[in-house]
Amino acid sequence: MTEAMPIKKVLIANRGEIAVRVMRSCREMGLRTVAVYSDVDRGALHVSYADEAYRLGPGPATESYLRGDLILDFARRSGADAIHPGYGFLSENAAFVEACEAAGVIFIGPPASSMRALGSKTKARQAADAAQMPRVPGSVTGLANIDEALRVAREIGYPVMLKAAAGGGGKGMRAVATEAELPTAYTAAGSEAERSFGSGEVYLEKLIERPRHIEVQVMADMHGRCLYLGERECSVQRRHQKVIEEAPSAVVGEVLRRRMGEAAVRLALSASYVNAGTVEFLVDSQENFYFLEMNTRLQVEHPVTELITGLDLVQMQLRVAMGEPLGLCQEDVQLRGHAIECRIYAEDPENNFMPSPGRITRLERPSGPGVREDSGIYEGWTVPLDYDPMLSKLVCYGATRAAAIDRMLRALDEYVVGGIRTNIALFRRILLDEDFRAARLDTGYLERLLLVPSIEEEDRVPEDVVALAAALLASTGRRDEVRNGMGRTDLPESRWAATGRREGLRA
Amino acid sequence: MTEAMPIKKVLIANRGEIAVRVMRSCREMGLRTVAVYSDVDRGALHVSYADEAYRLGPGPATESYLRGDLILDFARRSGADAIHPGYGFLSENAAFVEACEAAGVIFIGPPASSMRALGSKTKARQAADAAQMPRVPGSVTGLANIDEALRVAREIGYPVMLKAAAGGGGKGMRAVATEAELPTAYTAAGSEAERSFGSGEVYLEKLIERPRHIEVQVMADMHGRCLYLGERECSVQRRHQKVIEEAPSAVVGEVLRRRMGEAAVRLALSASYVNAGTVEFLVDSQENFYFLEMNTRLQVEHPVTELITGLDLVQMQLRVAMGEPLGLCQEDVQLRGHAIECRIYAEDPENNFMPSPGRITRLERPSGPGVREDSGIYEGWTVPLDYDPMLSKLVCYGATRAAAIDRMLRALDEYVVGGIRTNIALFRRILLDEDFRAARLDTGYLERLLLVPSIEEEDRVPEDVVALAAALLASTGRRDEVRNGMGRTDLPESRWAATGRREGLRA
Amino acid sequence: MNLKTIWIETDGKRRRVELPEDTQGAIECLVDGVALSADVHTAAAGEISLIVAGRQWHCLLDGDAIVINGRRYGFAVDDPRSLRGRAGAAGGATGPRSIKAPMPGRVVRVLVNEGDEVAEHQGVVIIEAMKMQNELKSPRAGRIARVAVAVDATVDSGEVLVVVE
Amino acid sequence: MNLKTIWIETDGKRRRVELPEDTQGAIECLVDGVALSADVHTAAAGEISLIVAGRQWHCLLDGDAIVINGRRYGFAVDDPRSLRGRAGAAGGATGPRSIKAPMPGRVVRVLVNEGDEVAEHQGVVIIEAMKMQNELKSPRAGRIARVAVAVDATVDSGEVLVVVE
Repeated sequence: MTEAMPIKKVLIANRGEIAVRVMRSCREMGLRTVAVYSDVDRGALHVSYADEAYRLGPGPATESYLRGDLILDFARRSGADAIHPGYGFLSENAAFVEACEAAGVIFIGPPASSMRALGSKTKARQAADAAQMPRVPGSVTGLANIDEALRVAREIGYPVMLKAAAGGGGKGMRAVATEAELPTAYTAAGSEAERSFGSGEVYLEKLIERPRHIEVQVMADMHGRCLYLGERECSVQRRHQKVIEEAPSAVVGEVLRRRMGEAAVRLALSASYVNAGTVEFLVDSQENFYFLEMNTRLQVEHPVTELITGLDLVQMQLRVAMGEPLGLCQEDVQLRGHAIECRIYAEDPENNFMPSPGRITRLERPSGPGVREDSGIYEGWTVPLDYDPMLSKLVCYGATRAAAIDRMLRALDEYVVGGIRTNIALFRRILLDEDFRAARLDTGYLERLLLVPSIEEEDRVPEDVVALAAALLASTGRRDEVRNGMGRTDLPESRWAATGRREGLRA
Repeated sequence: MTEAMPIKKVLIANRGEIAVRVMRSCREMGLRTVAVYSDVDRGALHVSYADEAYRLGPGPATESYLRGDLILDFARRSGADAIHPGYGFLSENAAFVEACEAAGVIFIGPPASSMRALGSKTKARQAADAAQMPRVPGSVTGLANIDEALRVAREIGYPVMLKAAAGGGGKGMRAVATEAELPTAYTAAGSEAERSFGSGEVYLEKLIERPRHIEVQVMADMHGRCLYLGERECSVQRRHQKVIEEAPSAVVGEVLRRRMGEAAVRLALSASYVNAGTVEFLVDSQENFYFLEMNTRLQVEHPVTELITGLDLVQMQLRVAMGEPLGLCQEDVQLRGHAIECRIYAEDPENNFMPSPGRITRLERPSGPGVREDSGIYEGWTVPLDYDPMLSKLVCYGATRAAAIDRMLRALDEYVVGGIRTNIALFRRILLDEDFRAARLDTGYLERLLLVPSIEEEDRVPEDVVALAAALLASTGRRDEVRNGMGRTDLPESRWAATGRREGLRA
Repeated sequence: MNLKTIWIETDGKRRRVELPEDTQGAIECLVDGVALSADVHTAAAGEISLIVAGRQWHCLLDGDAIVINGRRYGFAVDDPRSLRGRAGAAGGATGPRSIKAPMPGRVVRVLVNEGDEVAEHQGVVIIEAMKMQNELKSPRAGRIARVAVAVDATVDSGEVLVVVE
Repeated sequence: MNLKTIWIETDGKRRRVELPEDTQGAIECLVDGVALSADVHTAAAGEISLIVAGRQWHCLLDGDAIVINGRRYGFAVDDPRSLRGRAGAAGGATGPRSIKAPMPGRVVRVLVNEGDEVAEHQGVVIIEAMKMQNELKSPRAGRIARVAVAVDATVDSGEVLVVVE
């Protein structure tokens, strides 16, 4: 199966579902896989899926998955020709890319130069201007001081948005409605950015009201060809974190798709981009789109694009990294049907989204027609405290958006994760919501939905059946589970509503 | 979600993976589901997946899943508007269809008249002739006696094939190379047909050498529209049972696809066919195709068609049964990529395909990109003795045939069914075989492959690692499993090579 | 018929369920005194298929809840032995109160010292799990009687962090 | 170092494996006297991840085999207690021989009676499972000493059907 290929062994510098997903494509291509792991991940799925595995260090990412030096060392020791960074961790670290280049190891992603040109938000905005891309009016460079902030805000007009130049995930962001609020917000955003990213640089943008978040997947080879692979709608967000993604967007037609796609390709080519990347846009109700930022890596939500294009993006990444030209042209990229992804998190939506690490005592996974599960967990595994709470991604395909939604509801009903809490019930609520089903979405949609108390679903199981089932399971079930069940009632604090300050540090 | 629909509740008159698969589409469409079960299936997956469940009777199919009277009674009692028969059991029983019609219950399949016109092989051949379909030269009606057999065989020329008119699954079939062999073969085929199907009627066909088995999926609505949904190649067979199916066929181009598709549609329309059906052909090395028979039901292998068309055939069946017109026309049916299906059986290919019922002590299911599993099993379930040994269907999609094969190999590596034997290793062997990979297939391919001793695969685990792993698992593993492990060596007969006569009665 | 009685609390109600000794197959039972015929099949530990008058429910036990069709129904078994403990926990509105970890995590900061006076809702400890920080607050005004954890400690769900009195 | 010895038969060879008492984490062991450093993680009962010199194997126990990357590797633990029994089973080439069910199934037909003389490879019983019938044959010529089953009986794998002597 394996022809002579410049890559024979790939080290995956990541963990969880994305590490497993990358290894799957490697296996299918006949490539050997090397895992790295922290102490708390010795039992993780990505380790038992790999051909080789090396210990990095203790749990905290700074001592393990962010240790580029160790990772390169293991690449050399294991004879890996290439490193796939997944998303998060080192995936957008240009210094690590340069270290790979220096060590003669292929980094599966863009060259350091493209990453630097497009990775910083302010630099990317300059590149977007140069590529004649529409973008949200505002400052291109970081603001020197509050006076400049006031001047720029007056130029573009309120409401405005303050953003951290090095930021992501909603950190260092502040919406400002009037000039009076700007000084306080400027100071707060700067110090939050400083704390989170080590740089207090912030910039100002016009605030687009009720925007949709729509992004374009691009893939570029080393021979100057770059394709756009359709768009994804990621407007269902909570605290600036994507919760549900879908492809295509219900509001993007042929013309808008081509305009956005060609703009994204122009930007990538202007920075000699290679490999997979995503150009994010805000889209307003008049179908105006504004460049937001570029993610110079594979995205969490890439599977929805795979399902509607029929392509394997990780396999394309690997082939591009081997120097192969893209085997298709823009006209070959045909979208079919609709795909939706739900990010399954270990968190409790009924209890203020409290994280819920711990042992998975039971796992029933959905399957059957049109269902894809990209998972990083197994029954019996203990989800560690140390990382992002994403357990898996559930992705459904249907001929139409409605069919994909109804299939996802069916798959969610099949999905049981016992022992810890998950956000599965939240998805059911969203997918049954009239506005979601009508695709009346914007980035504030989910936060508004969460303000409304959840209405009891109709088809509840009759109370006497619940009581009977509980009695049967309590009398025949596992003793330890039953004891936990009773134990919970001894802990009034277990329902304690955390009103505490929460910092959304997720990647 | 549910608009006013003439079907609100569906009884699924089947078991195993197909019952679950049908229920999944019902759930997605907001339809309630009713299961029926035999005593040995009380714990089966199709029961725990249903909204309602009714006991039919003891294990043997004649006392349970073939009891059309009881099934109709439960349809009435539960208020089910419709019955989905799956495949096998009552799915091609015209008398049952008539009983449904008389009881005012919708049968999700063709009307009894179409079933009668196309269900018998000899009648279907007459219909094929009327629809000007190419078919294998031979007798259209049953042979009256050996003299007629000798005369017909002389007309069409040896080699010829004797076949049971009411048959299927290779029963009552005999290849005859010379006139001298015909009398004995005629008697043998007739009595085997009599025993198996209650009718000794046989007919004669020209034997096509090294044919491919290629079939066309059709779907017809009640308003006179009938579509062909591409073809499936099912040449990988053992004892006339399909083992691997794929879509599209590697040897079918645009022109041949249209010719076969249009012929299949002509046949269906000539018998006022409604709902899903499959027209089977033999295809020779010169791209001549010959009508074989029509299956008037959903096929086991329908998922490969779903993956390359993006359609849900069960949902289409349900909508057609509700009287809806097909929502698409022939030009809307676009094939993309390649799909392969492996039928996972509880049987031991290393021990002459001995059936292997019993308790599934461990189940690890493949997932991730491009993998679909339609399963009827779960960990802890005891596979009963009474039915077909099919456990599940593993279906993989890839942009190309090679990608689909390599993905299937990856998925098979992920698939672990413990406690019973399965044919998973056989698939690995086929998918790695050079002839299979080059699509050099005919219906005798697999039997020839099985005559060649299996060659040891390269990437065996080092012996010292196997010994160490075995020692670790034996010293830390479950005591009962370890005891089974040791116990096996006390049974020299457990490796006993069954040379006994085997009768392939599978549906 | 020899029935055993189990008290189940669910959805705010206390239900009396009477079951036969053998709960497999076709059984006759009572729920709040009303007779119910059911067919029970145990698929695995903590997993049953329950058929009542034709309706089928696949029920999974998960801690303090059962899961049916993906929905969780919380319940508690009313065990006479646990009544004392529960009364004790509920009754202490004015006595010493423990602030417990609502999730497993690491202690990032301890904001109070033993002997400190705290106001109601004043933050006392910050714990972190899965890249999210949560500030735990005092349920009442009072004096910190005990600080049970130090920075960087790993705590389990339910573990006492601070006691306020 | 206090090692326990386990004899493993695999692929026709008998290997001596010496393991420490605690087999979790980094361990030092001996296979046929050769030292091996391994890192062992037990994911669940009968399921380990084994790392030896960087190579990782996910190993599942399944009856008389371990499954690694989807391949089965048969093995037997050489238990001194079982030696007698195994020698007895292997030695009886000329003594009475039991014909056992090679799979669970139902007896469809019994082709011999007690006292019948049978030839080698003569059919004695037909059992059926999963719609497949299998005719079981006598391993040697001789006389039927016992017919242990009747038509319609359900038999387990390994159950004695007929004894020929």
